[in-house]
Amino acid sequence: MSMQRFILRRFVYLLFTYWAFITILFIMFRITPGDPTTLYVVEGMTKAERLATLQRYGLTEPLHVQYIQYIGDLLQGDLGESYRYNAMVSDILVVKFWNTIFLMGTSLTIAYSIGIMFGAYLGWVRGTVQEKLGLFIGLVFRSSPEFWIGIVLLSVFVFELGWFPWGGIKAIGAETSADFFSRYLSTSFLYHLAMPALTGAIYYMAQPILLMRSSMINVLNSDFIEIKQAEGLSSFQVIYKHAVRNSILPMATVIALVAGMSIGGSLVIETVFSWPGMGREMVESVHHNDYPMAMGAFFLMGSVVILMNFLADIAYVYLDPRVRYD
Amino acid sequence: MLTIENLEVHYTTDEGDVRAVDGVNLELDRNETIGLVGESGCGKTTTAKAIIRLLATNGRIAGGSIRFEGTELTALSDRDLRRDIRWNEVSMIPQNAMNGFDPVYTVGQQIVEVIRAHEPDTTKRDAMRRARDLFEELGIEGDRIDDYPHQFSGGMAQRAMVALALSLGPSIVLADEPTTALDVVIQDQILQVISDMQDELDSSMILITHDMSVVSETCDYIAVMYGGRIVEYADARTIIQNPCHPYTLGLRNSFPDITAESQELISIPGVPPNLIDPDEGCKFAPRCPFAQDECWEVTPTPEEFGEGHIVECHRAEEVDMLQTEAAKRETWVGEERDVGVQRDQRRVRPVETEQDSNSHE
Amino acid sequence: MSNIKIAAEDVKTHFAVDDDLISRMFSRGQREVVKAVDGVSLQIHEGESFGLAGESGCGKTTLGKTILRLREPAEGKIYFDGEEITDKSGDELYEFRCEAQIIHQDPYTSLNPQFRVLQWVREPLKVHRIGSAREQIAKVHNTLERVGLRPASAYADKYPSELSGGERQRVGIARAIVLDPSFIVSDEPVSMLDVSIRAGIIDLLQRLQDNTGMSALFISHDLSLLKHICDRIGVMYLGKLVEVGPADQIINNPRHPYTQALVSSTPIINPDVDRDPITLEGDVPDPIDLPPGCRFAPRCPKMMQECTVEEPQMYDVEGGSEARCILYEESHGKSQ
Amino acid sequence: MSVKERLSDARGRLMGEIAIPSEAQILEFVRGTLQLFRGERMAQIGVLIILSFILLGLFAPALAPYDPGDMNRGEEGEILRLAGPSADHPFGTTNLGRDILSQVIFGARVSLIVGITAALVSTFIGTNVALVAGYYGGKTDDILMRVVDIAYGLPFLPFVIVLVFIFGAGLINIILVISLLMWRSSARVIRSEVLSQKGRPYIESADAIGASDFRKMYVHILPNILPLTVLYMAFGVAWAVIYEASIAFLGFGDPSMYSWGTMMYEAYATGAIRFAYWWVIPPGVCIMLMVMSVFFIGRSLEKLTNPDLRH
Repeated sequence: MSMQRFILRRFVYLLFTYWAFITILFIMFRITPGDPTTLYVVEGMTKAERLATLQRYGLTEPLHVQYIQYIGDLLQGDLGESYRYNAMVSDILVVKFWNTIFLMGTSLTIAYSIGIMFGAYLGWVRGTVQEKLGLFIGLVFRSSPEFWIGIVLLSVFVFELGWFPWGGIKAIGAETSADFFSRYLSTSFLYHLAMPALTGAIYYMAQPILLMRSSMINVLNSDFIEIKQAEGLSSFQVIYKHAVRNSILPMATVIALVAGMSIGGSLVIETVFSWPGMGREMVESVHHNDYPMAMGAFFLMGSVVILMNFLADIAYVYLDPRVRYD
Repeated sequence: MLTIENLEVHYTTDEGDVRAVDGVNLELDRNETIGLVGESGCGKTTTAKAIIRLLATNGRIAGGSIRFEGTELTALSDRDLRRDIRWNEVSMIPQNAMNGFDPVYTVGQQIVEVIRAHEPDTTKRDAMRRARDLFEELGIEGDRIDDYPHQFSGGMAQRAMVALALSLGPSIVLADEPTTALDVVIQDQILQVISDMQDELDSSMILITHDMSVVSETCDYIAVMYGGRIVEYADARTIIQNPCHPYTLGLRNSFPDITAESQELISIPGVPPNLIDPDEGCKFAPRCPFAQDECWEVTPTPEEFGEGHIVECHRAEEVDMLQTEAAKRETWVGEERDVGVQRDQRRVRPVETEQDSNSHE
Repeated sequence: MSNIKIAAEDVKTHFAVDDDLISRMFSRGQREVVKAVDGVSLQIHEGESFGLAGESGCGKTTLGKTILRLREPAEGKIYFDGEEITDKSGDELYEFRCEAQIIHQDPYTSLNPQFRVLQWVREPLKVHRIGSAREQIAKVHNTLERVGLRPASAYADKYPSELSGGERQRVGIARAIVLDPSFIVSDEPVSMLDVSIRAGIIDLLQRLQDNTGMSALFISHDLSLLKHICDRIGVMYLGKLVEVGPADQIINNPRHPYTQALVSSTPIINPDVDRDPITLEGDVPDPIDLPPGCRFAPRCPKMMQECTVEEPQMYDVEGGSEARCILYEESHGKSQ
Repeated sequence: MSVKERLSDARGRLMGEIAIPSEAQILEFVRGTLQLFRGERMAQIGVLIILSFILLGLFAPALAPYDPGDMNRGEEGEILRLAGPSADHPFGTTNLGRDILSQVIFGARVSLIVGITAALVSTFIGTNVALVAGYYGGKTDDILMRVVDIAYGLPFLPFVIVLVFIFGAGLINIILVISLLMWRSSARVIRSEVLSQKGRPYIESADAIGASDFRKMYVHILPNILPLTVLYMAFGVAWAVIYEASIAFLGFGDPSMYSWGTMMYEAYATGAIRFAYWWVIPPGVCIMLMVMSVFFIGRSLEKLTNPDLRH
């Protein structure tokens, strides 16, 4: 089965999954207990006003008409209008989207680079005290939810030592520069990014440590490692040129999968550090019954997750020459 | 060239120390081939791997000496052993060549890697050319050095592995069941290729296998191993035609010979010995139909019978009686001798690598 | 001649290379198919032990499993005791399952690790609901003793992981014969056992066959082993039978060039007898796109021009054998 | 055969096939598991912690010094707002003067209920989906696996929050929502194990004696994937506890129940975490301890997945 055919197959699955995701989204927000108006219309409006608002947002047509209209909007990237901001959802979300991507991107990069190296080390020193200690640390990190890590870091580094700001993306009052890069490369941004990114890094570091360790142990038991040792290669060469290179293969898939899942997790970190990202926006809009914004944020997050899953399937094929998939 | 004197290798397991090799003596001279024959758990692979100290993490050389060209290998530091002996002087051919290569690098890259690891001043281009020549000599097209291991068939992968093993012109090649996983036609070709290259490079070989017919055709000397010791050692013809130890006789009886007109296969009852702190006495006693009290108490010492024919058995002198009796079926398969009798013996499988379930023991 | 126990008529078993939903949609026309068994006709007589030899990948195991209906044949017919069972299912196949059983190659994975020996050997009786619980247990103990696991009570409640390779294989045989079948397929029954234990299992299988009159199909790559156990041997190459005949005829006087190469490459233990092996060039060709004419032609030392024209038939040769090679076409009539 | 006979025959055949484990087998399984823990120090600690939490949860009303809801007053009758740890309030009080120790004790209940039920439900669904998809393969496998892909496509927490928001924050809803989304990971992993078991010769041997699909799935394959299922159930408990706490921390917890997540939400929302460390640390540490203990048990269960260690 050639590579192209496999990627084509995975692409068809992607479209199918994406279509199903959009439909679920549509159904979820449309068919809710009680009357939709109770969800997002400010209380204290008279019956007539409520009907007018319904009409304005086209919620009185039969469901399937709404559905086609909804799909049409999505294809043009129009996520509808937010009630709270009274502006296009997509305009507000674009900035927040990148805030989340930068936050999770940094924490995952830190988590995986340290995690893989530490996991590889644990796999190599199998059966020693260091391994037991490393495993213990890995398990502790894995069993504490993001907000607990966040709060601990907050109380230590912010309240006690005051090294870092409590939250937010920039110093209060500083104006956000228009162009994209200067916003994200300024020192104040990094200064604010430190704590939330560290929280994410600690939370997401546990998995690569444990996975890399078991993957290393598997590889080290295989025949070719014994041959490489018999060849008189230095243990450095055996570990890094052969053992780690083979153990990285399964990690590629996991990295992409977890990157998708971490988008969901950003909610909690952004809430603890009031980081203006998609996640926090979604929680706020749900609290304030602003359903288009909530749906828009949810749609963006879902798209990132599905895309990442697709990349996960493809990544493995490129890295492992023997896999002509299926 | 290589002398091994009462070598002992132990594996530590939670149930106690497995004495996988329990006092082995062996001599190997230049351009000579010795066959280590025996069944699973008899210590043949461990003995060979102990030479280049390639033991599992829980294995260690507990005693005895291994001298190669005068230098004592067990005393060498890891670094020296790795730099001067491994692959330089002693290389290895594994059973399953496909798994012997790293799947994510091409075969050529892996040969170049080992050449440059031992000869840092050889350029990549020269090393690749040497790999290409080796391939041609072994009957593989030169430009297949850029293929990945999984693109090779069973036979071709084994030829590539022979190329890798001979890439530094070693003095000794350890072949661990090199053809067991192959079909008979390809097996024949591979054995032919190995012996041709051996003569050309003037190197000697230790062939590890359970297949008596392969050994009788390729080896000059044969050492039959059981329970971690060499029970009989002689030149190939003597071991096949005039064996003396009951275990060797039993092995001959259970081995189907394609030329024999009508041959009745007779099996050896019982199960392989338990190597965890074994008590004194001959390890084959529980399965040996000629065992006497002496065999159960005193470990037999190897004695020489005729020129270079060493046997480790208390009743070795009664060789004629042993040979005539062993040929009869009832000696081995009497009613009470059936598998059931051995039930009480605590049976723990030794930890040795040759124990993995997919090898054709 | 005693009647025929089981017969295969031009049986073909194919494996689709990729048959999931999407690739079926995308593959225009004919899907890539591996012809594992490509037209095999074979008869096994009552009480006979028939050997099936050939290199790995020649389809001998697939053929063995197809005639037991463990693999679905794409074409051809299978007869058992004269009755066609090719597309039987449900209850009729239920009876056939009592009559025909299989012994697997790998003692380490052919027993369910979570079942104790008693449960494993008893299961066939439970599935076919034969006898009461007490009778079933008694039958199991009796069968364990018959396969040499004496005393049965010492083995009954052991897990497979507590037994040696040889003992496990005996448990597998016990399970196969507990329903007293009349036909057994053993797929490389001893290739994974120590040499000294092998003879014991072979001896057991022969004794079982003698005192129950079962017919048996032995599948193995080891010709010297088949020579000692089988009455007749069939040699397969790339999904087709190339030579069938009495065991000693096939070994001592092979006719088909491939059989000659196989026999001549088998190492001989006796140092006085030397052999000149016929070496075959190249590797076994890819079973998906087969060359026209005789499949062995590309590797055959006696290849002639006519060989690449069309597939040879099975021709009778002296000594009661048949060979699929046109060398024997003129002197002897076509057999089938 | 008349319909009646055929029915009773099918029923008989079915009944005959399900190997209902006798008491001896169950007893032996429990003994085997306990015996396995003998050597595992990590697992023993894990079991100890979990048992203490279960005791806390079961006897919460008796153990808790105060009713978690009422506002405690000091000597002069003023409400003890944000009082630090003291003799009669070992863990101090909240901004509304409620006793934190009692809230922590009651909090154990929520986490245990959510954790265990969600893990049971999600593993049950996951295992059966895996069995059917893995065993039958072909179209069924494709369809089921696409459903799993879709489940994987939904970002977990946002989806849970939206569902909780729509269907309300009751405990049952939270459990349902968590298990509805957690079965996807166990389904995918167990399915690959089912595929590897299905290829083993012992399944073909079951074929050869005419065993039915049902028997091959539930009598042969299931016991061999059971260790993996148990492992995923253990990890399921851990993940469910974390998810419940996260939902509660984001303010969507069940208002009527005292959950550790809600406690931390209140502490955070009121900005009290700046100085009231005693309000935040007990629930956080409890979550960590419970989840860690389950992971410890899970790690030693991993050894259980190797049948050779059974006896």
